[in-house]
Amino acid sequence: MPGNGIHEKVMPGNAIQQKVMPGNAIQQKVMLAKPRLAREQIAQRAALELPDGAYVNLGWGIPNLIADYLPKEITVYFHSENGILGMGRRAKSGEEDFDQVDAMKVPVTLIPGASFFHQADAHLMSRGGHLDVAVLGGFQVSEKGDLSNWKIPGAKDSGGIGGAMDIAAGAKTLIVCMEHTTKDGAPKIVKKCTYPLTGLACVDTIITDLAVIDVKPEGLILREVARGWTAEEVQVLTGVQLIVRQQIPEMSFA
Amino acid sequence: MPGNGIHEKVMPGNAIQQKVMPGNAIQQKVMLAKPRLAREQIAQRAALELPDGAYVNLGWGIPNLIADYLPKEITVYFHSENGILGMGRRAKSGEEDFDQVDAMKVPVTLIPGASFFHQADAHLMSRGGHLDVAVLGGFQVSEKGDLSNWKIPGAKDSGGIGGAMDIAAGAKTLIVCMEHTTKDGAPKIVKKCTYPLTGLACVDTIITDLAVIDVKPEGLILREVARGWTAEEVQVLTGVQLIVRQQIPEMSFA
Amino acid sequence: MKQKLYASLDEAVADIPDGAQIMFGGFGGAGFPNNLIQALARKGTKNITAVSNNCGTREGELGLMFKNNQIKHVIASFPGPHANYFQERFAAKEVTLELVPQGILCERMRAAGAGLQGFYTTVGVGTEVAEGKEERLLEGERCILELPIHADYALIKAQQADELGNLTYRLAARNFNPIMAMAAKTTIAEVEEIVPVGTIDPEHVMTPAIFVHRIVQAKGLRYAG
Amino acid sequence: MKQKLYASLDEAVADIPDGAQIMFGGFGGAGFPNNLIQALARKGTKNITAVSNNCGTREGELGLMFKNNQIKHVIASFPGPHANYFQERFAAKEVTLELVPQGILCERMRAAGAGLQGFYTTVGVGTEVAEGKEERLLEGERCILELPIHADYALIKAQQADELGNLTYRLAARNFNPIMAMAAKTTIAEVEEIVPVGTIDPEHVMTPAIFVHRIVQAKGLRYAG
Repeated sequence: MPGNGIHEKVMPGNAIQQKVMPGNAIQQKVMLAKPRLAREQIAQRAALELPDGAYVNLGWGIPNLIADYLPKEITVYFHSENGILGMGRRAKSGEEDFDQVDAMKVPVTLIPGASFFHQADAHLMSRGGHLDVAVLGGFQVSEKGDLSNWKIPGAKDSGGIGGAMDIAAGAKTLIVCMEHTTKDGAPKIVKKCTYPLTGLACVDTIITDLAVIDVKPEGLILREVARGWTAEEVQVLTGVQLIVRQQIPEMSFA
Repeated sequence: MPGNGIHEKVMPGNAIQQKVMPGNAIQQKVMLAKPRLAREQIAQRAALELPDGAYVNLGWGIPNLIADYLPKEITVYFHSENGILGMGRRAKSGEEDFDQVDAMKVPVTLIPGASFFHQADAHLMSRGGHLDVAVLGGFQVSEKGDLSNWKIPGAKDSGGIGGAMDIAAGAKTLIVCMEHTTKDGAPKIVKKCTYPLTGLACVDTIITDLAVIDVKPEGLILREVARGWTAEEVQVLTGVQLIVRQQIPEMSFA
Repeated sequence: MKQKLYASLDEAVADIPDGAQIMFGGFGGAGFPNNLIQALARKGTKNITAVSNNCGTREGELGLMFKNNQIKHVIASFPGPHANYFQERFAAKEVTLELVPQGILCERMRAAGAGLQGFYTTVGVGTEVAEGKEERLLEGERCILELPIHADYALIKAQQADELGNLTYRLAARNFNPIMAMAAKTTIAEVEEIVPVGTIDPEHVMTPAIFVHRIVQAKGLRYAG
Repeated sequence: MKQKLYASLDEAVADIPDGAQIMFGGFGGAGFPNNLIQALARKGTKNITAVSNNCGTREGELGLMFKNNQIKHVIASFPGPHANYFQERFAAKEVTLELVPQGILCERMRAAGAGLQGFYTTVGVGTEVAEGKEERLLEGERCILELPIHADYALIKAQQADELGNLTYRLAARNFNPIMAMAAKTTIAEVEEIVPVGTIDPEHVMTPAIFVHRIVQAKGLRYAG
């Protein structure tokens, strides 16, 4: 909640260029040493955001782990931008069919009621608002919900966009799963993205190794924090002022 | 050929409004009484324009008769804008399936190698330049190859466009089959269409009950005339000066 | 999980409000959602904006909607030679019409389904269809700008559905149905047959379940012209 | 009648000239025309503008084309983590790249196939992709104008072909292939199997014969990454 003492700890706008903030350097160092959630736990938490019966696209990285953590009582239809709806688990050794791969080139199985279609129809589903939820990885998310997730500034290689921009433009709900800070400790939740953008005002929820945060018109709302972390500590590692409306519960995994 | 005496017989621009031309009223009367080709013969002549292996769309009216007159030695793949490629003959009594109809709602058969697809793909074929030949009916064709074929001016009903505009925009070769004049004797080949337009500069060849005429950048080139007719006589009933480059042969049917 | 299967035609259309924009599948007598149309007539929804290739065949297909004066505006390509109820209302100015080239009708609906905000085409340039539309040169050609056609509902007809909503269509009864299924907020499919999940070969699904929100089996009127 | 069936891969690509714009199907290792690519390597066509989702996987897929320096410009969405031959040439400025969002790559090719001259999309607005493109508001949204991508040739991979050119694809090996088949002037399909005309159910044809100009059976390289 504004006025709860968190204000002073907000990191200024461009956190990338000034990786260690003078004002709270000590406090930040402490934070960086504390244990955080594993990538698998981020995925596990994100799995809980998927409603029963939802059509869902999972991007590269952490999101791709989510399928392993779906609650047993729900059915979710996974979409792959190469033209599959209804992907099941990854194929086991010996049952792989390399004509049946996901967007990461991994052989997958199908669930009953799956379908194949060409790639234009696959992206039509993403862009046209037919996916209930998409989960992407992220390099940065801004306080307006802008997303950067496809290219590291200054990288020498070409980068690659893939289906992320179509998904960012069209999914009904977009969740970003990522680490809360870079390896150097710089916040990945920032005032304004400094990495090349994927889409504007597209992110609805951010799930990190420290917190669950919702992007709302009024700002970034802290919904949950990881076990052992306080809202104030999460704020120190966040480049934007978080709105704290209540006693913040611990991130749940079931 | 310019200067061959045909010039004087050219009907002025707007032939619709002045149905009987003062200058050649008598001559025109004679012409109008002469026997012309039947609709079936127009279709029969048009059938010869279809190359072996061509993908072809036939419109309403005279074009729809063409399939009955295909030379036996060639195979043509008929396209229907409701999503069929490879239509065969009309279904006989007793073999009709009303889920397998052409664009005129007539039950049809298929030839081996036919395919079904949705209507967006069907029109994609028309508009995207994939059809080798389309044959449409016409109310008017201008000397630039503009076509009017969907609405009669002043008609009280709504009119209807159907697939004609997509075809006019996209077919590699567009043939129009129509009577050479209206029932009142007014030319349907005109300087400028006065009926609502279907497409601009889209017609390649006009086949009528009197002649075969090619639309070229330099003008309308008379290619053949019906038995019993001369180039001069056809010119009298045409609203545009025809280019006559040679001794004009009789319209052939085989 | 949300159940897509509806027990009756009437339940499937029960929430369609007055003023809704509704797409109706079908072409040339094939693939019309005739049974849903009859349910919508029973329901009595008024002031509909209809999107349909034709405007009915006598009392059949959309004819019933015009006879009952349920439609105030129609976006169509080829009202048709036997659309007498439509033509009467049109002549009486009780219904307005936007006439669209057939392929452009498909593309405008597809654009809505595909999350595209408009496209340029040479189709209709210089004709009545171009009136009031932006024209420009692109790739050396005169083009006009066409905008998406969205809908609140699509009423479509399919052959088979599984309970998830995967659809197949029979022969040329496919026509507009898969396009409309993609373009509407809520797609309601009447089907000949409901089959167990897994029955339809994944390679042969014609409309994937993601586009289908309600399914109802209808053994009644297949052809209604 | 023009015969579509070619006796060899080499004959199927024999006329592809230097400077051609060529689409290459395939995604994630599946549905790549690997055998046609090898034929094109043997032929040695240079200065190709390639349109492809990725830029090869080591020597596999398009990798061979980059290794041989046959491509001068590529329009791609996701060059890929193992496109080392491409990345080397790209770093050396021997090849230029236009990076396109994957769905927009599909739509731009489809627009070419569909005879549309451009479309508006919200995808990429405010990003590098929008640089140099016209932006406007449509339906209340910021959109950019995207133009069609045409090609002289499409090299695609299918499962079955009949001798007329009707195609089916296997599982997710469909991907970009049907879209590219529609977009190119000349579409060349390498297929696993050639079946008699009439074998493929008309309802299950995935690419109708009208889009396919050359067919060649290739029993060689199915996966090449």
